[in-house]
Amino acid sequence: MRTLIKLSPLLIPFCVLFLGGMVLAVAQSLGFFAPLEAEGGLFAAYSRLLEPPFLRSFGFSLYVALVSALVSVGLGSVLAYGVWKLPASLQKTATLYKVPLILPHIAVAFMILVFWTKSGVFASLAFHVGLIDSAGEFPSVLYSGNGLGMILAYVYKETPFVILLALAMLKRLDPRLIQTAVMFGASRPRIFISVVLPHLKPVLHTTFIILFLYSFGAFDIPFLLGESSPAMVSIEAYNLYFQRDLSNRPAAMAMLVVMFLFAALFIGIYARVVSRMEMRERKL
Amino acid sequence: MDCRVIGLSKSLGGKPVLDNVGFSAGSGELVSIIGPSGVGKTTLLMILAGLESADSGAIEYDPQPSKDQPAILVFQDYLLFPNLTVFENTAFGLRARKLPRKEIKDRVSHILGYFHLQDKMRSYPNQLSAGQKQRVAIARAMVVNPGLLLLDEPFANLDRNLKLETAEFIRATQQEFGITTISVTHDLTEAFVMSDKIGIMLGGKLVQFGPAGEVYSEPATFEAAKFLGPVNVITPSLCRALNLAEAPIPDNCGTMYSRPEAVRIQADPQGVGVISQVNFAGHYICYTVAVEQDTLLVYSLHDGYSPGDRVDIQILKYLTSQRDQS
Amino acid sequence: MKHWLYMALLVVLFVAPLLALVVYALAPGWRFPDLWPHAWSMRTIEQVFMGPQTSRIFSHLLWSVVYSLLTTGATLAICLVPAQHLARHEFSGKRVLEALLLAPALVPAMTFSMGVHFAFIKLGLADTLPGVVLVLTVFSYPYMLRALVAGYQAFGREYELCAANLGAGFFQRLLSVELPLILPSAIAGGSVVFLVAFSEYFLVFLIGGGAVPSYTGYLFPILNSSDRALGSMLTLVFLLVPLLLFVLTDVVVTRAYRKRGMY
Amino acid sequence: MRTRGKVHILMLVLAVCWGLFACAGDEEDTGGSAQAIDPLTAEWEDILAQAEGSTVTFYMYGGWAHVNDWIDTYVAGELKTRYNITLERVPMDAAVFVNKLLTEKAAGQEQGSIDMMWINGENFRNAMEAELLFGPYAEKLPNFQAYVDPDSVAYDFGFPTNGYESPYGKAQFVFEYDSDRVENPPRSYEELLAWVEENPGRFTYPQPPDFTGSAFIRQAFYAVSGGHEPYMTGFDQALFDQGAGELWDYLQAMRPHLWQEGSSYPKDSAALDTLFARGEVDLNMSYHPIHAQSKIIEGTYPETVRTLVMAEGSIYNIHYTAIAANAPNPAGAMVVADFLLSPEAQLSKLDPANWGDFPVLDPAKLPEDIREAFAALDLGQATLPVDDLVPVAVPEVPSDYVEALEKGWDENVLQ
Repeated sequence: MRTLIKLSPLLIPFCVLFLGGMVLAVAQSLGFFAPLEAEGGLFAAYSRLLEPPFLRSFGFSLYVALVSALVSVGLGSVLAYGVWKLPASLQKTATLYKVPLILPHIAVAFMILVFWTKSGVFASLAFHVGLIDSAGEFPSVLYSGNGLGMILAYVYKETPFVILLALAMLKRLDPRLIQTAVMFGASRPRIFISVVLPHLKPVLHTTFIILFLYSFGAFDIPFLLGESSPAMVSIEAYNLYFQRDLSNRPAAMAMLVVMFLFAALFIGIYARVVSRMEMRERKL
Repeated sequence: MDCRVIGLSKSLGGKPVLDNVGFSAGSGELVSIIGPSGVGKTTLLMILAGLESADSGAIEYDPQPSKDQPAILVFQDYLLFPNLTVFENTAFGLRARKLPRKEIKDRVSHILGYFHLQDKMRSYPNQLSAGQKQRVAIARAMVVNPGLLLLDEPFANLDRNLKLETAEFIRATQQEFGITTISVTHDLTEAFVMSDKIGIMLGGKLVQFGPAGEVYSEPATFEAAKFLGPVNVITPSLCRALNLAEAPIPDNCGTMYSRPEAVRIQADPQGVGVISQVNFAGHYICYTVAVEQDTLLVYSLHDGYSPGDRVDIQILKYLTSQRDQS
Repeated sequence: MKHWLYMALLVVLFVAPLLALVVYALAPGWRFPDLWPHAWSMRTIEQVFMGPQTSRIFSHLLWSVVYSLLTTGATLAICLVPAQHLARHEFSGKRVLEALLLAPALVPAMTFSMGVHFAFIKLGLADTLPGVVLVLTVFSYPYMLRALVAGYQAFGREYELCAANLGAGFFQRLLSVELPLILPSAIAGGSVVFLVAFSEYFLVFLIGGGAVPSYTGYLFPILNSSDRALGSMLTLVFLLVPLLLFVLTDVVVTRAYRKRGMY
Repeated sequence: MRTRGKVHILMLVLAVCWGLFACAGDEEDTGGSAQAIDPLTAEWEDILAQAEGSTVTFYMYGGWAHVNDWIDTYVAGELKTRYNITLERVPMDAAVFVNKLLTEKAAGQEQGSIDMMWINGENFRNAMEAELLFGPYAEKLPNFQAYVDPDSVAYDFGFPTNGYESPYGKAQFVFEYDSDRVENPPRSYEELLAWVEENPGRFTYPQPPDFTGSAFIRQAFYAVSGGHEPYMTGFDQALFDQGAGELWDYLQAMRPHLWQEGSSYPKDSAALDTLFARGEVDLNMSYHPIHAQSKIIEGTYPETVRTLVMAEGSIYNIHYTAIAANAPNPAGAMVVADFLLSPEAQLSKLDPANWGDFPVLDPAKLPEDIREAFAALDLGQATLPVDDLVPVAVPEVPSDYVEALEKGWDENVLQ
């Protein structure tokens, strides 16, 4: 009871706004509160989601989120280890890596446009190096149907986030462990894999979940860098909700609900798999 | 202030941490409760300070603590507020009492002067040494004129050579201010140096309570004796080997033993003991002596023996205690 | 030497892209295949700082700052007591509850916000500042909660007890002990919350409906248009606010705490 | 006891926060007094008095920086000095704000946040059918009465306007090319297909339902299915299926040779403008004949950019503003709509340096001096002369066709 009272400042907005919002979203996906009479039963909107275009969107969102989260976590942990190894005098300057953290997502998307379009900064560079003779020869990094533009934007925005969290964890790594490994003649990649990574593992798991789910459900970057087909689920839902006529509202909300359910399921499964893996390691 | 603790018991999370603890501290006395870490000593202090309540039992104060004569607890690690200067830390309790500005300033300056901290008034806790922090913590407690001073592990974070100095400092301060003081610690030497009375707490129970010298020389139980220092148990076989026929025969449930410093050895080629190990321990030498199947630990000032030497053994003092029932 | 090379790598990866924006902002005609612009122009500076849009740009910026600060304050207000409780007390179901309470930052924000939009319209909260602040608060409080729980765990319950033992009442305990101790954590959490709120586009667009001006809302169509020079310049202006704010907290608060060894 | 006290304090803090929020929220409502008179029956003087000192929110597409500038500076400035009205421009796509009105209506909100909007035919019809609009008000506007030929603005995408929207500008669809890079641009849809095949990756169009992209496929629809006349009488499914089939064939034939091999399309006309300005595509399109000239003046396009129209015809339309039924300040919105119809505003709008949007006023009704001022305005060398534009002008298709075409494009071309 005391716990409930103490937590109430948080529980009340959480229940009213967050859970309430969820309930309303589900209700709208089932056809309640819709501006037009819903047709075809409660789950009509969901049955629409079984059609190939949505499934492709869903798969595409998964792929973009997975690749960008994996690359960010990998790159971020390596870079964090590098920063950690810097002498104290350079540590302060190294905080420059935080720059993308304060950029909004839409600005990051814009920067990707500036650099990677066929007439962007990298294309100019390639032209001067002699790799290409005209803008058209520059490979289609953006809008080529493989989500590369969005992945680049997420990686640029999210890698510093990984560095930030991994560095905080590395502060608790005893440098003598590294020295011991060096003494026993371990190579640099070996040290990273068998000393640094295991130490970072818990924080990398958390970061991966956060980044994966963010990229999976976010709107800002795909809205600027997204591709026509398949589109990210969030954009599909937005277009259905705002750009098409009203009969599509339940379907749009159903997409969002599916997105949420997937996220919740993912957290649950991921946490369980990780804890099981750790158990096995402990047994070994 | 007099303080009588009667039959105090407390459980935390189903585990008893205090089990029927009772003792008393007379006005102006310094009492130390000693015992290994994690036996509920801190809980005892929290209850005495009124910050936690006991499950059963009572504490009688005379006079009752009040805002003018509170029971003040000096926490382990001193717990100086890191965001406040030494001056503000010391003034904290006075501000809580809403004293006039001028009076606060005078009293804080005076007490900091007494503790030789006046040049640190504007410093923050992280700029002080451990000893200085300790003094600030005690000054912060003393300035509110406590009736009862409670010290939680006052020597825990100090260097070895600072511990004894601090014990003497606490003793002197307590005498000067005449404040009843209860301290809990696991630093034995320091506790004996400064205390009027000592209580030994083992497994949530106060197994012995009495004047400092008495507690050391006449432990109430064998476990208490072992906690206070190494002991040589005098087994029947050892009695026979040493030819101690006239030695007092222990009761059926008692144990006879002796402290290492109460055993004397003397070179004797016919002696029953054989030196098996020699350890240099600074201001004394620690010998391990084998007597048939038993071994004895001996502290000696004489450093002439080597392993293999035969020695004659003389036990100067025996102690006899009940084994703890549990 | 090796270290300097590494520093150079960090700069190239994370800072150089920003420099490209600076070049773009000052050279609207920079285009393929020039590696370096031929001509420089003050056009975007005039447009942003002295042009007809200047007052609009800065009023949008101000609105963004206002709702972001309100959001930061609101998250602090709702998290302070619960964080203390979560840090110091054990109760059954705590782990599940903690996980649930962090959910709004993890699961897609679109779902709950589009659901809540409907209710907000009914309640008259849509298109208002309170509505925007509420939605941003629910979206971003987990960052504050995490920071505060960690903060409370770091210094334990003893300080409060110690202050109580010395005779301090509720307000003295709160103002001279607890708040100063938790402030570094609150600043850490608050910085994240501010950044999240300040750079959010979709939630503000949805709930604010354009009636609550926001800098991201102003920026978005321009980033999407063909005027990359203006987009670059406005992005740089955007960066100024968090930078300024962080420098300010660094100078005023962090320094004070560093002196006390608390940060 | 202690904890109880703390909770109370917190409640208090929360209550104070709420209070602050509520106050801040109240300041938002500027048109709260609009109920005082009914603008639909009131005298114009009363409407002016009512609008005096109020704020009008104007929701419109925000991707054209020069249009934004014109609204924010010229229009907002004039409204301030003439009527003491504060104009708040809110950038938002038409489909989005019409949807917003619908959601508000479904939730029963009586006073929204939108006063006025720049609406297009398709969304106008949706809004009319859902009864989201305020009116009829157009014929109450003094400038409408004085200068507009009512017959010319009776229909918007085949849907009768009935005074629920007031005209604002006139536009015609043109293509843009850089005469330095493209010597022989295609001048008909037939040539366009051949040109695209010869120049792979150098052409694309914005993804419908973007306004410009949607207009492009409508024009192609006319061109490949024998002109606009058959469609003018209203929606006919059989007619549509026949014409649309040819359109999908045409667009499918074009698709592999488009920018990104047709796997992706620019999100909107602003995105296409960017591609064109940066030389990634060689042809651009715009619903504004003077758009190219504006871009040249802005410095985004080279001086050598020219415009052209396709031989099969070029869609023209009239764009309108409308007032939301739940507008907090309909009187103010009427004053703004009236001002947009004033000869001064229309002249300023025509200037390529400002916007370059054609006037909707009837030249016959204009005073001599104003007519001359219009004629004297230099529209720039990138703009086609009116004599080239008028002969190919064709009207917009009824909006039922628009929706069917956009949906069909999704299913037949995009997927």
